[in-house]
Amino acid sequence: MTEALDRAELVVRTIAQTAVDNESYFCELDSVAGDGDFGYSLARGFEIVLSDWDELGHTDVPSLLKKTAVVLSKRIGGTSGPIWGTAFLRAGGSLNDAPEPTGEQVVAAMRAAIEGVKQRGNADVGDKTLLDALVPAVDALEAALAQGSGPAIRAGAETARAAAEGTKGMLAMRGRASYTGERSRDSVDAGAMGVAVMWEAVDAAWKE
Amino acid sequence: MTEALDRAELVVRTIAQTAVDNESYFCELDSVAGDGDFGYSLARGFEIVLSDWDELGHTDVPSLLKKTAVVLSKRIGGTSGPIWGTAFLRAGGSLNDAPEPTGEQVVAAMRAAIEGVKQRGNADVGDKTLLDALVPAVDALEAALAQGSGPAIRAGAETARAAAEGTKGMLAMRGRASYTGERSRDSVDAGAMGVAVMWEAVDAAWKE
Amino acid sequence: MKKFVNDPKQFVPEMLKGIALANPDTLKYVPEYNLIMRTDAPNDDKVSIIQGSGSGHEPAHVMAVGRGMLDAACPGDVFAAPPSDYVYETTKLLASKKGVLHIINNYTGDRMAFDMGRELAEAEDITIATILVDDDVAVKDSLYTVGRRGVAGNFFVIKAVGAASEEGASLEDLVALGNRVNSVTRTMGMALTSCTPPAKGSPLFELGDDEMEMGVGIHGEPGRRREKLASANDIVDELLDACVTDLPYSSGDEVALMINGLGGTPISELYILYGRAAEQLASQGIKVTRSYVGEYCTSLDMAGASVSLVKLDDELNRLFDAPAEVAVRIF
Amino acid sequence: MKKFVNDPKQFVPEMLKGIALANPDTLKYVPEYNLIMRTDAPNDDKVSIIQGSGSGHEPAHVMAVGRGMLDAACPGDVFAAPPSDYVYETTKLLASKKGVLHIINNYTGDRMAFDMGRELAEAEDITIATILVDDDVAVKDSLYTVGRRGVAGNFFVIKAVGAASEEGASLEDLVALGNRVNSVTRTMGMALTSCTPPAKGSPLFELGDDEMEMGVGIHGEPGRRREKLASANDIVDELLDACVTDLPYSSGDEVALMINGLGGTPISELYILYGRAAEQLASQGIKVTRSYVGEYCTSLDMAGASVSLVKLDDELNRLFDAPAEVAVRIF
Ligand SMILES: Nc1ncnc2c1ncn2[C@@H]1O[C@H](COP(=O)(O)OP(=O)(O)O)[C@@H](O)[C@H]1O
Ligand SMILES: Nc1ncnc2c1ncn2[C@@H]1O[C@H](COP(=O)(O)OP(=O)(O)O)[C@@H](O)[C@H]1O
Ligand SMILES: [Mg+2]
Ligand SMILES: [Mg+2]
Ligand SMILES: [Mg+2]
Ligand SMILES: [Mg+2]
Repeated sequence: MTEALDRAELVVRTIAQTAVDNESYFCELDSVAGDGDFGYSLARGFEIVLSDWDELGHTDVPSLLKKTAVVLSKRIGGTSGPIWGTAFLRAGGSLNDAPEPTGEQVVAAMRAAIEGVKQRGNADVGDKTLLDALVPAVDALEAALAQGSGPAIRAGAETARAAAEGTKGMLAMRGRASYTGERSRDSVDAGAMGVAVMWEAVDAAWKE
Repeated sequence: MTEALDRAELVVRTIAQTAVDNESYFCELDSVAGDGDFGYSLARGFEIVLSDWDELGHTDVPSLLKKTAVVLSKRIGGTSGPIWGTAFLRAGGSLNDAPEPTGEQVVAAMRAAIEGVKQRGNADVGDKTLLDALVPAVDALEAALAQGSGPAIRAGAETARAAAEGTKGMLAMRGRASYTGERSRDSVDAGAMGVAVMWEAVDAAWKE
Repeated sequence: MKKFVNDPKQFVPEMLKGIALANPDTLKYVPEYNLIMRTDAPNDDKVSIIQGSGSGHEPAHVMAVGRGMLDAACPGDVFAAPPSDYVYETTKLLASKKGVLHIINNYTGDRMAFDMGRELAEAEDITIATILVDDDVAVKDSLYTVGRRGVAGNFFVIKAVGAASEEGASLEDLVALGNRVNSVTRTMGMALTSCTPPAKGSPLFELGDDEMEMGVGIHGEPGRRREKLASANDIVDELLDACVTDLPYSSGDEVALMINGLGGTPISELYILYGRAAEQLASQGIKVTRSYVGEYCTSLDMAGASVSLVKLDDELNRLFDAPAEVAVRIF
Repeated sequence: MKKFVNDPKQFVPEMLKGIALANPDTLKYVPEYNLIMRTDAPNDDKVSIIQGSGSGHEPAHVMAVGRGMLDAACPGDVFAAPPSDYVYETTKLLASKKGVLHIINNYTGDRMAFDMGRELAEAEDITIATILVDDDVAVKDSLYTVGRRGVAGNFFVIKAVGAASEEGASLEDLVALGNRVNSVTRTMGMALTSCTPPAKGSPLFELGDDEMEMGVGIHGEPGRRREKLASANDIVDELLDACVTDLPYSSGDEVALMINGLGGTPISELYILYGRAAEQLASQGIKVTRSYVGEYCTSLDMAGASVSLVKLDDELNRLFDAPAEVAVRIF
């Protein structure tokens, strides 16, 4: 097994385990202005990623990401299925020619994921979605790449957390929360906080 | 107006006013093992007794009681309509030939009412119904008649209260409370307590 | 109290007005006697069928008025039998040469109101017969009560005699038929929550978050036993078993199965109960050939359900198949 | 949580199994894709009509499958759009030479799932068209949202295109018809209580005893405004007014009026709302010629209601009159 695949597996597994472990917390976040199922939906998809782990084509990084995408879009309903499925699919596709990606290529893969999410959901930064944590976190990761993978991931995690908390006060323009109008300002976005928690878990699990 | 009619009016009005004033208390009593509508049902009938007071045929005691009976059985639903309507009707009928009743005749009228209730509801003393307050109270009234109307009514009121409280612990054999089986023992019977409260009100209003 | 209500005292009249407004061609509301009747009743070629009882059980019984079902319903206030006077007036309005049939759920108040109303109406030469429905197996020891209660199974009695009355059956035949349906029908119910009568404004009884009441009637009165909340499967197994063993129903029988919601339980949950009940019956060789899942006889907003079984035969199948036009419109 | 539930994760599959068991001749449950379909579908002489969306809205949409209505429904989990894969598989199973029609309530998750499912199915040469339902006037400022939501009015779209599809209408004509029904339909809803998703086990939001939410959707999400609890009349006046002034409906119009219960509200209360709404419309010269009172599109056990209006014409009257055989059995 290559070191790249090893690390990709660590990241995917950590994300999946975090989704399963935080099922009720993520549901609570989605209850304030949404319909309370964000954690449930994610957990139903990612628990299959864990249980079917051995069948996820661990030949190289792109195929691992794409197989994960298929599980997610097959098994997650709601808004999150298409969004998260698209993100993993685009990231995997972007690495087709880079099975041993450099830091720059990882950043490019994450930008591809972001573009996919924007298209799929017709959303952008500022609409109060997970993009509001993911986009600044990837920027921070990129800016810190020169310091090595560990510090770069830590920078992403810290930015994601701050950005997720900053969604409180924003007006939701997409998803169910948008129907509550001004009242949506009172809470953080569930998806954004989900991204922050996952990123922190990856940071904690990472070994340079 | 005769003194007898005067006093009958006082009794009927006091009973009616007590039913209206205790609507929610009587409902609460009926909620424990019954369906919570005893106070509501009584109040809907007796409030018409009060509002239509002038039309109740105040020519003599029997016609006052019988007209009251008609209002009650026309307007009260549930078990209480037939029970209370029958009681007033039989009491009135028993006084047909005694428009100026003696104490003995009043007792006879109340016994006629009791017989009517027993027939109508196929119930008897010991079944945990209003009979368990009414029957001993009439006995006490009769026993104290020699002391004059005031003390006799007071004796009836005191007995009714004690008997009503004594229904706690009894097993309900009639009415909705009977369906709860052994659990019916935990509460006093709503109808019995209603009789006691009314009797006390009459006692308080009575002037010898 | 979380209810759509204006004046609690007008709860029933306003509801009846709404029902009549929604069905102007077929139903008439008579405010004086708080009744709903078919616009084309009475009909001297058909026995008139009347059901009364407290309100709060909707669609029973005011929404069961229509061709092939009831000719009129005279509800009382919430959970209170109608005053006997209303029974009398309803019977007079519906008087038919073929007679009038009173269908009564076996509760003290209802029986007394109908007894008195019948007496008054018979004095005016109206021919009246009575069917008492008492399908509730929760009432075990009928020595200590007025006997079993009439609950959701009552719909099967109405449906059968309603259909037969449209075919011109005599009053006598209808009584025999109704009693026969009642004799092969069993029901048992339970509550997950209490209910809130509009006039009371608060729940009739308190039930802990992890408790349930087994063997409730339909008037919000508590049941026979309070128990720890159980799974859907365990609950329906107990309700079903109480019905099956009571008649008893046995292998080879064809039955109608009704899962009746008590007012606050969504239909999704009722189908979960249905699925389990159907499988359990199949495993005992009892064949469900007719199913009824929904709200038939409720207790206001109570969360809970009852299970009813009816043993079928050719005549009952024919009558249950006959058209019924009632005020519960679907697409 | 006071619910009939075994394993919350099995809530939807167990419900679907129950529905199919209760309607063995007409409905089939396909567990692999969580779908309910007509046993006689697909039919190459008829466009196949599919509706998906989250569960928890029953009878929408799984109990609206049947002749004259939907050919299949592919529900997701409670309040979650189906995974796109299920949309794809359902579309393949229902593929007809005349094409497949997707009816989507306008929610982000549903749109994305159907977009992806449609792409996958079109790659296999299935002809597909889409109708978006967005009847909810509570969503005022569609600039800041994905647009109006699709709620209870969706039943009228299904009923009309379902009836027309039985007559052999083309896919193109059905799309035009469905869009036309949607364009003359308006709905506004409100909640007296929150609802409790089985997997969450507690209410989605807290609402004080004297509060209500105006302008809720059907997923238990809060509405636009929280207000002091009002009388039945005041509530229905506001809901109705929001609908009437939006299209607007005006004097001389003939309309269908639907009072839809959200799951925990008894039908007695819905008729109180109906009576008031019918009178208010009459006073404005708007004529109610069709009425629908009951549960059509719910939010689990939420107490609350929505009001829908549809402007009628001869074609719609004919289509709404056509028979519909759905899994909501009454007597
Ligand atoms: N149009 C969109 N584009 C991208 N992300 C979105 C969009 N709409 C919602 N989201 C994200 O999805 C999260 C909610 O996910 P989920 O609960 O699965 O959706 P729902 O229940 O609304 O279908 C939100 O907190 C937000 O971060
Ligand atoms: N068969 C009966 N005979 C006499 N009194 C009865 C009988 N059944 C019930 N009662 C009395 O009526 C009271 C309940 O009255 P009410 O609430 O109006 O009746 P329900 O709601 O059961 O129809 C009981 O507390 C009891 O005192
Ligand atoms: Mg959500
Ligand atoms: Mg009572
Ligand atoms: Mg009562
Ligand atoms: Mg959702």
